[in-house]
Amino acid sequence: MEMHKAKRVAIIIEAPMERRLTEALKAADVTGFSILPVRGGSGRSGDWSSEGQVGRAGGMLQVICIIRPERLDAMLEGVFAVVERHIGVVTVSDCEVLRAERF
Amino acid sequence: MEMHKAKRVAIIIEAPMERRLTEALKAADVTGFSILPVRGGSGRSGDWSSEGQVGRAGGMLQVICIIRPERLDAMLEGVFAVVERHIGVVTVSDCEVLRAERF
Amino acid sequence: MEMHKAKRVAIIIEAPMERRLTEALKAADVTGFSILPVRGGSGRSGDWSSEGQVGRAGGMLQVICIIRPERLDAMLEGVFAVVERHIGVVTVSDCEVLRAERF
Amino acid sequence: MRGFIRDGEPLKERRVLHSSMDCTKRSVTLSEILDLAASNLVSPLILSFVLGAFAALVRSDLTFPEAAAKAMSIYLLFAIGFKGGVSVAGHGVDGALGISLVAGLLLSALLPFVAFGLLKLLTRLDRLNAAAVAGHYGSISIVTFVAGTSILETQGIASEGFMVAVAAAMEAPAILSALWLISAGGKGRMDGHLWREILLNGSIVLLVGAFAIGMITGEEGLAEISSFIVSPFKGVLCLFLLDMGLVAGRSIRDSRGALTAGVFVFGVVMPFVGAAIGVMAGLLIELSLGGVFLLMVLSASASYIAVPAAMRVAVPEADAGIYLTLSLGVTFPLNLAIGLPVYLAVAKALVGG
Amino acid sequence: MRGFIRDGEPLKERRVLHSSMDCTKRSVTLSEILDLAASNLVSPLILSFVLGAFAALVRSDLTFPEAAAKAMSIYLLFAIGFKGGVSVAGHGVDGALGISLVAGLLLSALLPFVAFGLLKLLTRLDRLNAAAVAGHYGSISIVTFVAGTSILETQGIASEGFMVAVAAAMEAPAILSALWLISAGGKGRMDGHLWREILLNGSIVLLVGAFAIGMITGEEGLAEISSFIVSPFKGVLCLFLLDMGLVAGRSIRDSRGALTAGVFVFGVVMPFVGAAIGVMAGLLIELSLGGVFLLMVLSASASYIAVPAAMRVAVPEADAGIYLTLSLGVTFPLNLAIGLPVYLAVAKALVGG
Amino acid sequence: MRGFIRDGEPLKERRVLHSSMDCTKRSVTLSEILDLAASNLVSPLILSFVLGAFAALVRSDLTFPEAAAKAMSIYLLFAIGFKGGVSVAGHGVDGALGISLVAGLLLSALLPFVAFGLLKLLTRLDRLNAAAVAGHYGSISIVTFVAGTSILETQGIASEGFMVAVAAAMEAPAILSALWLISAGGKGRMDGHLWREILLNGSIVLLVGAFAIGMITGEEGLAEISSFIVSPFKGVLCLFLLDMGLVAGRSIRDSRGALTAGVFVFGVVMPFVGAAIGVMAGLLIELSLGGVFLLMVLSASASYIAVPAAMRVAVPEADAGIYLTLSLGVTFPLNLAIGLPVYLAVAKALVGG
Ligand SMILES: Nc1ncnc2c1ncn2[C@@H]1O[C@H](COP(=O)(O)O)[C@@H](O)[C@H]1O
Ligand SMILES: Nc1ncnc2c1ncn2[C@@H]1O[C@H](COP(=O)(O)O)[C@@H](O)[C@H]1O
Ligand SMILES: Nc1ncnc2c1ncn2[C@@H]1O[C@H](COP(=O)(O)O)[C@@H](O)[C@H]1O
Ligand code: NA
Ligand code: NA
Ligand code: NA
Repeated sequence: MEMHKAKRVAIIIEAPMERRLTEALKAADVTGFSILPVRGGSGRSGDWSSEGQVGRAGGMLQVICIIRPERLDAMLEGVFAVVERHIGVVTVSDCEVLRAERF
Repeated sequence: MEMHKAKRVAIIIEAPMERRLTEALKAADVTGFSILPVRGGSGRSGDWSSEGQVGRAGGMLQVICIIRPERLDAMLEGVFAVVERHIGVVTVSDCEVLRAERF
Repeated sequence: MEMHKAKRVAIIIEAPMERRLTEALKAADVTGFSILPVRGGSGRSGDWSSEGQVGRAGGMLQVICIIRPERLDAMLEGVFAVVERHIGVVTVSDCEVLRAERF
Repeated sequence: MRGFIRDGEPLKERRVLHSSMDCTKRSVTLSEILDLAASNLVSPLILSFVLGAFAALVRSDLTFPEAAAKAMSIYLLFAIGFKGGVSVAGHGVDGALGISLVAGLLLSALLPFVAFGLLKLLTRLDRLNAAAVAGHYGSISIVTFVAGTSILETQGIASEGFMVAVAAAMEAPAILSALWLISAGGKGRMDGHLWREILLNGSIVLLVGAFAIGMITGEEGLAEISSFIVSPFKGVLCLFLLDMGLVAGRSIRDSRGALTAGVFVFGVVMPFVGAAIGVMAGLLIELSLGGVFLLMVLSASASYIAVPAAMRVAVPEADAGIYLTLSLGVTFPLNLAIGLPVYLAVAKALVGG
Repeated sequence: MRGFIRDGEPLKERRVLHSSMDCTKRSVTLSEILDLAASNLVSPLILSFVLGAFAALVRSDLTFPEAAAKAMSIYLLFAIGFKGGVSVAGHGVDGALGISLVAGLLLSALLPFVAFGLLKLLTRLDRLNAAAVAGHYGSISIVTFVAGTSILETQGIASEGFMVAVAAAMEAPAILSALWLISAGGKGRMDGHLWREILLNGSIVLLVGAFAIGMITGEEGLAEISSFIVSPFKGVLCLFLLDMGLVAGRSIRDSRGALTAGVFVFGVVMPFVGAAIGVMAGLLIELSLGGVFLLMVLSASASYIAVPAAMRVAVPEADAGIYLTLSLGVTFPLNLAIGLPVYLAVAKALVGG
Repeated sequence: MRGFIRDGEPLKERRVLHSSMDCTKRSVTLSEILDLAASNLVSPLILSFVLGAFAALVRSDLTFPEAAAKAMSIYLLFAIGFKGGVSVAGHGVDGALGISLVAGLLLSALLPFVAFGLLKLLTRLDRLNAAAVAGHYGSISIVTFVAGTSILETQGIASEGFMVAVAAAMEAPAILSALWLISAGGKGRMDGHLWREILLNGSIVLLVGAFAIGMITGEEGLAEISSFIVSPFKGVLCLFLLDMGLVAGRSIRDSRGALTAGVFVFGVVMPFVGAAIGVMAGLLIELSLGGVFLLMVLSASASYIAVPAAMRVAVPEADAGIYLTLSLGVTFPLNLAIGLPVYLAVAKALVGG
């Protein structure tokens, strides 16, 4: 199975920022991403849980983005502009990807 | 804490393909996997969101599989047969795992 | 974009153990973690799915924790005490993190 | 649907079939249709759909949780199936059920060929995409069907309770036709898995199962749970249509590219073609006015749950943007707002209800 | 349940206790039981369960969203607790409540020992697994209880409203007995955490809380919300049982290995043993016919929510496949379909209702 | 709300305005308020909230799925909006609607300044946090509003149906005021995005949309779906308040640090200040007794959905722990339990209902 080097960027961000982040990703020419629900968590700003919540203010979600290594920097700049003042975590790790022609 | 080298395979795939994929994994003697919901995303085939959806056609999910490095190839072949013609992303990354005797 | 080395710990654990795990994490001075829903899976103890379930006994969830490398061991010890007798998977992988000052 | 009607007047005698389908008994005036359409347009049902579509188009963050949408859909399928079964229990099963099921199966299997021809005429879709779209139009949209029964109920028109079973029967055959249309142009697409998935898909099982429960437990069973499945039914349908509006609006909004003029025209024309074939079938098998109308509705409507899922599995190369947008964003609202009153007017004219 | 009965006839006078439990008043004929069982079997409730189980066994993709299942469960607990409280408010709390709670606590604590003995007799389960299973059978299944009240309601039989509180009281003690059975064979399993989790688990808090609200607000409170918690109740229960059927069917389907013949036999026999002990307790504390029946139901039923969760935490080595499949896949449907009518017939015979 | 009242007595004639607001007509005795408060406290609604809060504080694992909470919220918004629209359809739209909307917009825009002043007086919050909190108190809590209409309904007091539209109008302006208060101390916080998000947020669109549907379809539309949106309404509200209790209790439990004494006192005092300003506005624009009361309720209540979301986006540096706990954990229960009866008593005294 031929694999290709890629970067996996995982962004945990407040739910109200979702649209801003996805637009920033698109503006940075990111070709694809997936959004995963997050059910709760804990951090310096305390504990939270999505259970029973009506509003989105208290919630967070995780955006996963597999990207070619050479495009990482452009992407991170776009992301950073959005998360800069906000709580949340941005991580990057190495991975290999099947069918890199699709990226 | 003693850790053991392992591979973490993450497959984002269309929801209607779920059963085919899990059966392929079992056929490839994969001992364990977990399925995570995906709430939305964007790719070459456009944007999607699971919100308000009744059918599963539009949705995707993520299958996570921690596997011994030596079994990776067999697994990827099984997976590839399923995802080949379908949209989705397959990534592999290195990780270490506690209690490798359980794999 | 300046990045800092970190560890990404992912723990898949039974839902009824959630509170015990999060308290162990806090006791180990872990500053932050996120909890993701898991929708189903398969392992040595069989298949499971959260669909239609009322109780939490059958379900699992995934706790993600980004942590400074030097604090990993302390954390894993706390985690191990909780998961020791229980089913579940604990993996650790390398990653880089933006804004490490927040950890 | 029979079960809806409080005073329980018996079904009109099976009409003598007018094979010439002359409209002498009663001519449909345009103004009648417009009246019906207008009153239809201001019902809470349609307006809820419009509200949802509006919210999606202006990019409001209004959304239904996926779980709530699925729960409503389960409720509607269970209720409509159950009520159909009760209605059949009350009237007994005669040969009409069998004939109607066969008619439904045939319609579902044959309509994709009509649709495919029309697509070749109107659009430049390749064989694969045209066949995938065509499959959707042979199958049915259960919410459109429910909205149709709701109109019948409002107007106090009876219909055969077993039409629910016909609806279930029409879900799957179209998929086979679509796959046949595709593989006639290449490799086979069908495996055992897919067969089972299609025939045992959730909505068929629930609809047929609830129908059976309704038939077994009859009016007595209905009395036990009618304050759950009858009284709040229309209100739940409103919220469900609100959600459908959101999803349809989103699909229109996000896939501008996918919908060429030709494809759009197909989405507008095909429902009427389907309804026309449906009305002929309904008259041929001598359904009541309500039954003819519902068969038109089923023929006119396009699937947006079962068929898309099957197509993703069997024909992943086909563009989901096309068939989902067409079925959910064009044909569904068209049927809801304009199709239903038109079909009813036509059915009235031809059946003489 | 009292609150259900429209005409509000007063509870039958406390019967003189027949400690010999002779059946002279009225003998239970087998045909009566069969009749009751047959009419029970064709109720929408049972048939919904059957539909769900069928769908799971044929691997249909019909599923309820987890959120919908949980929401229905919250609704049922709230409604049943509230109605119980209202019923108690109407009749006043006398010593019977206290005695019944004590009886419930004792039954829950002692039944695991009976179950454990029976398991040792019938199966080859090790101490750990046998104790874990036994814990489930001391505790209760609230849906079985709800189905029981629903049968009483249909038959117009009154029961003590506080039986809901007895149900809540019976949830937890069995867990302690199970842990005691285990640690008698080794290390202690109980920590402060677990205590709190067991006593404050969601269903106990909701059931007891709603019971208290019902008691405080009484008939007046019920009048305000009865079109939510009374009228649609049975319909929601249908859908919930449909979901239970899906989950039970899946558990049966996926864990063929876990269920040996002996274990299966235990799952069939134990409910009747529990019911027998329950009926004795009910007669001893002089409950009404309905009350005796419900105490039988509680004793016969097995937990599938609270106890499994506690066991996962305290006894992770025990095989969840065994106790979940047994409780949900064997005992629950058995009680629903056959147990309930049998228990009612027996209760009628012994109480002379 | 008008639509609630079965016998349909016409709205009291517009009262002559007593600008001196003397209470000669009828004096509010403390005992009356206490009576009302006491009877309010034992309603199923309040007790459900208390149960939820209790469960959260004792760390029970009772929780509502997020999807269920959102579904109930959609139901309540749709129902309350629809009924308001129907009520307006019945009475015609006169100038009063326009004036009331303007009053609502002004109240929402100005109350944050009052709140800000009070915060500076009572607390040591910095400008940013004080402004963020202030924004919440200009906006509204729709559940508090719904609980208010529910009290009116119980007491058979009419109110203007368009108060629902006023509620919608009051959601957003407060956000602008809060942002102005912040940027007056620094950089601008508003972008085009945020504008759209605020004005088109889900609850405004749903409330206004349902209101419009109710207005268009009128009593006829209501009749079609009243067994869904009217009969079970209060019961759903009970469960929703149970969930609110859980969330509020959790927020109190988890953020002990965030709530200083001064901040807490603000959360207790501000609702009454808001209500006082609201009652003046209501009298000034000559609303009916019910209308004045509801305007007080809107002014007194604090947002916990729309404003927090906007603040997270625009003022991420502000501490969500403060404003969420204050709004949801302090002011909401205070209004529910004590505020509503007090406001009604005051409104009665001043309006002379
Ligand atoms: N180290 C971490 N690992 C994983 N998730 C985190 C981490 N830190 C913060 N989070 C998530 O981000 C949220 C906000 O973090 P904070 O800004 O520290 O309060 C938390 O509630 C978690 O859901
Ligand atoms: N690079 C990527 N990173 C993460 N998820 C992706 C990526 N590309 C595609 N996806 C996911 O896969 C779906 C289908 O992708 P595509 O085939 O490109 O339309 C998207 O909607 C995303 O949910
Ligand atoms: N290798 C694995 N990769 C991912 N998830 C796993 C793996 N093994 C187990 N799991 C998850 O943990 C659950 C319990 O595993 P087990 O103890 O093997 O039955 C499974 O149902 C999966 O959800
Ligand atoms: Na069709
Ligand atoms: Na029991
Ligand atoms: Na306010």
